[in-house]
Amino acid sequence: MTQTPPILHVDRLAKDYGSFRALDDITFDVAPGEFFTIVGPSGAGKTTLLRCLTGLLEPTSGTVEYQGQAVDGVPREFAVVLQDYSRSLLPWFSVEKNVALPLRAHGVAKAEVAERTARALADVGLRDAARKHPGELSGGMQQRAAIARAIAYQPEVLVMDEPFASVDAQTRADLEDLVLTLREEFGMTVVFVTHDVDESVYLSDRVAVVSKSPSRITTVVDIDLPRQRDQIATKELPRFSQLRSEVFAEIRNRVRDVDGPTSPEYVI
Amino acid sequence: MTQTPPILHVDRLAKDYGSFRALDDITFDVAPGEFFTIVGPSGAGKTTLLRCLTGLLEPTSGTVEYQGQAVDGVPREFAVVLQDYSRSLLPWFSVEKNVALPLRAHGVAKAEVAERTARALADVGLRDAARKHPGELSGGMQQRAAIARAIAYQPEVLVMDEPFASVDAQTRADLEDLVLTLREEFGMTVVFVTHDVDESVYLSDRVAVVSKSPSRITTVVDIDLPRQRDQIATKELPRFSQLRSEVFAEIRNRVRDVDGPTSPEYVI
Amino acid sequence: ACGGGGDELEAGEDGLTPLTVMQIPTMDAGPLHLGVEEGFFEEEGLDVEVRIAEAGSAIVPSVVNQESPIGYANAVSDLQAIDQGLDVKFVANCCAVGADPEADTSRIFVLPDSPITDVAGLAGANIAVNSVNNLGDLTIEVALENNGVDTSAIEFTPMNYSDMPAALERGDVDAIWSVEPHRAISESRGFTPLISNFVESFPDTTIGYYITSGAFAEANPEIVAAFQRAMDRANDFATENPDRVRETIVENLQIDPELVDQTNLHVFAPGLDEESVKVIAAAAVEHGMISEEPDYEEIFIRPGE
Amino acid sequence: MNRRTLLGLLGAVLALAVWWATSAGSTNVYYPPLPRVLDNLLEYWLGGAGTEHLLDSVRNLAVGLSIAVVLGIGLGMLVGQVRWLDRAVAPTFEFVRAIPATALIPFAMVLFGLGTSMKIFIIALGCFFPVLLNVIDGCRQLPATLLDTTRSFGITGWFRQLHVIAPAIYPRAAAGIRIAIPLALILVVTSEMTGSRIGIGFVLWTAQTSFNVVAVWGAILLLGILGLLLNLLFGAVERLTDRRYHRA
Amino acid sequence: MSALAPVPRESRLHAVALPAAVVVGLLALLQLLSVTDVLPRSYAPPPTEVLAALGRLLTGPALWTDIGSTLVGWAVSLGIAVVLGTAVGMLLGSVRWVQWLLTPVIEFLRPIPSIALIPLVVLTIGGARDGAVFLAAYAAVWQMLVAAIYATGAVDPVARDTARAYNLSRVQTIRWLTLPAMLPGLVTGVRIASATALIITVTSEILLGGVPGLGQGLNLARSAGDLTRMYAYVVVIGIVGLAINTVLTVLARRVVGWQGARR
Ligand SMILES: Nc1ncnc2c1ncn2[C@@H]1O[C@H](COP(=O)(O)OP(=O)(O)OP(=O)(O)O)[C@@H](O)[C@H]1O
Ligand SMILES: Nc1ncnc2c1ncn2[C@@H]1O[C@H](COP(=O)(O)OP(=O)(O)OP(=O)(O)O)[C@@H](O)[C@H]1O
Ligand SMILES: [Mg+2]
Ligand SMILES: [Mg+2]
Repeated sequence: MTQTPPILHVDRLAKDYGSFRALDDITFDVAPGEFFTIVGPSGAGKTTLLRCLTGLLEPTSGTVEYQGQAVDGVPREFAVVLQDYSRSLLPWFSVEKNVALPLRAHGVAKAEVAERTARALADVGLRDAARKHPGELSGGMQQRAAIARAIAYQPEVLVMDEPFASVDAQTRADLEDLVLTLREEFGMTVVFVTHDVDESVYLSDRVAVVSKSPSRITTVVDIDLPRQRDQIATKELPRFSQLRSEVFAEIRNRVRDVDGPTSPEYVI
Repeated sequence: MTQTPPILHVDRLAKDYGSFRALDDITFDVAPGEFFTIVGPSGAGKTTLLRCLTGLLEPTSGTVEYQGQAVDGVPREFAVVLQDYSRSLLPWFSVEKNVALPLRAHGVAKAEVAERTARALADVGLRDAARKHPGELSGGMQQRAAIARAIAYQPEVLVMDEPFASVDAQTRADLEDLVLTLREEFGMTVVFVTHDVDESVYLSDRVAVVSKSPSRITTVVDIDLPRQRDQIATKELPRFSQLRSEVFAEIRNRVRDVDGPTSPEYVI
Repeated sequence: ACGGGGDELEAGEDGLTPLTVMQIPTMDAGPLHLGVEEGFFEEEGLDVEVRIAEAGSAIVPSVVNQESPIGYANAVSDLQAIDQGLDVKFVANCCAVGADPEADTSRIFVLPDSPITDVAGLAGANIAVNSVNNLGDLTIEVALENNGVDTSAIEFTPMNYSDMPAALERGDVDAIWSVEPHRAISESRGFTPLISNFVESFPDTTIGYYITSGAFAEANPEIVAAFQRAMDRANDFATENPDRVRETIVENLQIDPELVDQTNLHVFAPGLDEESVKVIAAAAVEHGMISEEPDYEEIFIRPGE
Repeated sequence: MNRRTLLGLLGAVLALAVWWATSAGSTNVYYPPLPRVLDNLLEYWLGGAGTEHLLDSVRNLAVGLSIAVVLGIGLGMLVGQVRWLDRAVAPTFEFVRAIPATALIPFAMVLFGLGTSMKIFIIALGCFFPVLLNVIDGCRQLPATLLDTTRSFGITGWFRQLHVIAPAIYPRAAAGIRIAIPLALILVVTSEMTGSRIGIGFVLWTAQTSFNVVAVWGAILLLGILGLLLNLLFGAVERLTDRRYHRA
Repeated sequence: MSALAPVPRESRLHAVALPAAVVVGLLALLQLLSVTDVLPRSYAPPPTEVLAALGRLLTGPALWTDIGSTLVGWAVSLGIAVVLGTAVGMLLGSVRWVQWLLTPVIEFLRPIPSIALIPLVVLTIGGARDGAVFLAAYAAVWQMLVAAIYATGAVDPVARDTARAYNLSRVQTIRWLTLPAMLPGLVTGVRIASATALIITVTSEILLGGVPGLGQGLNLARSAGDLTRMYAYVVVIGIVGLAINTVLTVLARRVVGWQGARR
């Protein structure tokens, strides 16, 4: 797909929880600067995949390489937004401190920490909530705080697990564009999980569809839309609708394929 | 709006967190059997409103009445799906037990508990995960477990706070229809919070739009679509698009109104 | 400092050698306090600090490790320590028993309405003592045997002296062993005295001694000698001034003055009474409290040697 | 045998080896060679006159500890959830808690007389507080979302106590019991310090006052072993209840 | 939403009057039992007499030096126990093989009564304050240790993942994540260990030689056969414990304020 060596290389990854196989034989590459999205039904194994990818979880078999090096422990250049955002914030620190924490941990100068923290908080619309504690935030605000922490970190690789699930449509659109802008600015690679097919097409360079567990990548859809995206213009492109339907069909297909039409997951 | 006396009556409700005013002068009624949805920007006060409505939180001023009685403590006929679903499941019980718990607490006969639990779990597509513990579920599965618990309870009033935030599009559609079906079957009243405008229009009889905090109800949109909804047919109706735009415009309006065009919340 | 070598004590700036002496909080301590107050120790070049410990079991190790180079323990405790191989030597007399039962500092009491009305009744009784396998049961058994009572069925229950009257009144024990000032307290409660077990077991015998560790004595012979000389003066002074003994006890042990007035005092004799040690050791062997009599050549720091 | 047991055994063997080696040639009367202590343990406590003392102590311990655990969990759940009650009794509890058992014994003797009930009282009282405090704090720190959930489904009364509160405080109660177990042994010994002619404590104190150091070490060894056994026992119980609560 | 559970507002009256009423009630009961001789009056002196003796003590200087010296002993031994117990507890709680290796040894040492160690301690450490501090720290450290081990289990796994995701160093993880999460458990541990440290400090003052403090005062009263004064000392000890706990509670509320209201 890309000529340059991949920044991430996932090779025949499998993960068992006890006797339960969550991931089965996952192989893909991510190119530097790419926006790579994973979609799939609930409980498929997307979170598991991200956790293996980032070194948070040890795979049962297979390997993950970051810039040619086997991943073992989260590489320093990664920032991760976990799905369970509300528990990923430390309740005893203010929002501001939560965002500043990774920067302080890595010895970034005080002034720069303050500046990057303030900017990230403003970016996600939490400027006024900087002094609040996580327990005093709404669900969506907590989620945005977790996002602010990741973008303030200015990672090489940004890994996000359903990061916009709890925010309203307008904020979501704004945050989508924010991530795209930051990617341009810092040349970040983004690995993203979402349930929103529109979102996946709008944001990505490629969308991987995973099947129900034991999860495999069934298709990777190339999003051949112009790189410069716009919430209105891009979504009005006929190609957008085509790709959207393609991904959607793929998800439905995989579900039907694997479980047949009477899968309890989808018959109510 | 409705001739019958309201099942829920909210009168000049206000809520302060310390010196911070989250809700300001909220007044509305919900008719028996109605599907009432609240939408609004992240951090507006929707969760706060639901918590006051259900008696989980004491309002600073104003009253909530359920069937003419002041609400003080959650009425027994309510079931609530909290936004922070992952922490609302008891980690020491299996999914099954979590779902069965409220029923057992109210002395429902064993056989019936088993039957209702099994049905609710099947309804949300968790039949195979019944024996798992919450920590072994994916985010979306946890959310569905919390939903299953509420529907197995067969409440008079079902209160749900962004209940489908973490599930994929297909599951979401299925769960939407599930809630509509159950409402018909049991004559439930539903109070619902969502960020998805399409969802709010598709599901509701009325949609209330709340402004940023201090939160007020700015408009209540009557959804005059035929009562029988269908994921494809209903959404293809021109009236659906109209209503959708109306709600969306209302949300945008309120945001602009209150904060002006340079609100940090929406300028990136 | 586990008793291997002796640390030499150095005099302080005032020319006095600081010396810690451990005592238990009983009336036995009178002469020692008087010696400090009257300056007998100072005149011998010693700056004595008296420290209070609950029992001999804490004092002996502190003597052995020379934290408190000199300490008090009753003869039975001293002999038991020596019997177990601890490096303990007798230094000076503390207190002795006289020959007049009425003046004894120790007594066995029963309730006035007790079925036990005489010494013979104590056979098979349950008697409270402050600790078992020690001076109390030894003197009681010897005293009773001297009175022709079979002691084999007697049971001894250990408890604090201050808890004994309550235990007696509640009937938890049949008799209690009280030493001053608890003897006076028991008397004032109207309990019936049966026997003065010190006088009737070991009359005219020294029962309490100051001890030191052999290692300390070897390293500091002058200090031990100085202590002996001062202690002799203190014992003499105490014998001549019983009122001063009572005063110093009231002050240092915070005992009610009226109560102290009703107490009997020990006999305070100067010197180091070796014969008494032998008498008690023989009885202790007989009653199974030590395995054998010690080597008497080894256990005394004889004054003037 | 799993790794855990193996490592534990290794640790125990290492510790014993160190004890053995350092005491082997010891001429210090207060630190007798381990074989002599082991002899005392085997001959006196396990096979000889000490067994009677051992059994008496163990019985008191079992009764006292059980009372403490039951009362501690029960009252702790009550006080932890009823705020005014906590307000009312907390100072009194804190007052009593600070008083050493040695200083309480005279009062306990007046209340109960000499003998078993006094000893059990001392043991139960001392062990009661760690359990109580842990349970109270556990109740305080229940996650808010969890409480909201139970409230929103109207889960109340016994059911709530049994199925929600109890499992939630369970780890804290277990921590309290773990603290109480060795405390119980200590209090057994303390309670036999005075007014008793039977029990491990009685033997220990008598040995101590007559400088029978080998017997003192023998009693210490015995107490340590009892502590280990009780701990293993509780570990098994914990795993069992854990399975009940967290797996069932 | 992880909002804090609402703290019911309480009047000051509630906070003071209620416990006071309980105390007064208990005292009245004791007085009644003692005066009617249900509890033998001469061995369980009525509260009024004990309070009178307490009054006499309060006016003298001796009691205050005793309190001061006991508090010093308590503070030093608690400090040692808390630091040591927390450090080792965290190590054991986070490195499983160390825990497995040491558990039997620790469980063996824990039930050994520190008072049974007195002769050994006197011999090796000395009988004065050093020995008392050692004994009290010995007794308290185990409680801190157990509390710390259990508290390490209180760290939310998602938060732990976050720390790993951002590559926080071990020290940073401990400072920012582990310790704060452990705090509620540690605070309980401190409160339990504090009482133990006080109890053993007083007990050592009774049993060891030459350690001035409330224990020695109590012991002198007991040896003098003055039960009323002895109970006055018991009351002082209880009040000191209560005061310490109140201070700790206020501190704890500060430290774990984010947890919501606590005792
Ligand atoms: N710790 C665990 N122990 C056992 N099973 C687990 C564990 N975590 C996840 N699973 C199982 O693995 C499967 C995949 O879970 P995962 O969280 O990766 O799904 P997901 O694709 O992220 O779903 P969602 O979109 O709902 O978040 C699920 O069936 C889940 O039950
Ligand atoms: N416990 C609390 N203490 C202080 N402030 C709070 C507390 N809970 C919520 N708030 C504030 O109240 C406002 C409304 O919060 P609420 O959770 O009701 O919003 P929401 O509409 O549910 O948002 P979202 O869609 O993001 O969940 C927010 O600004 C939040 O910071
Ligand atoms: Mg997931
Ligand atoms: Mg909300």
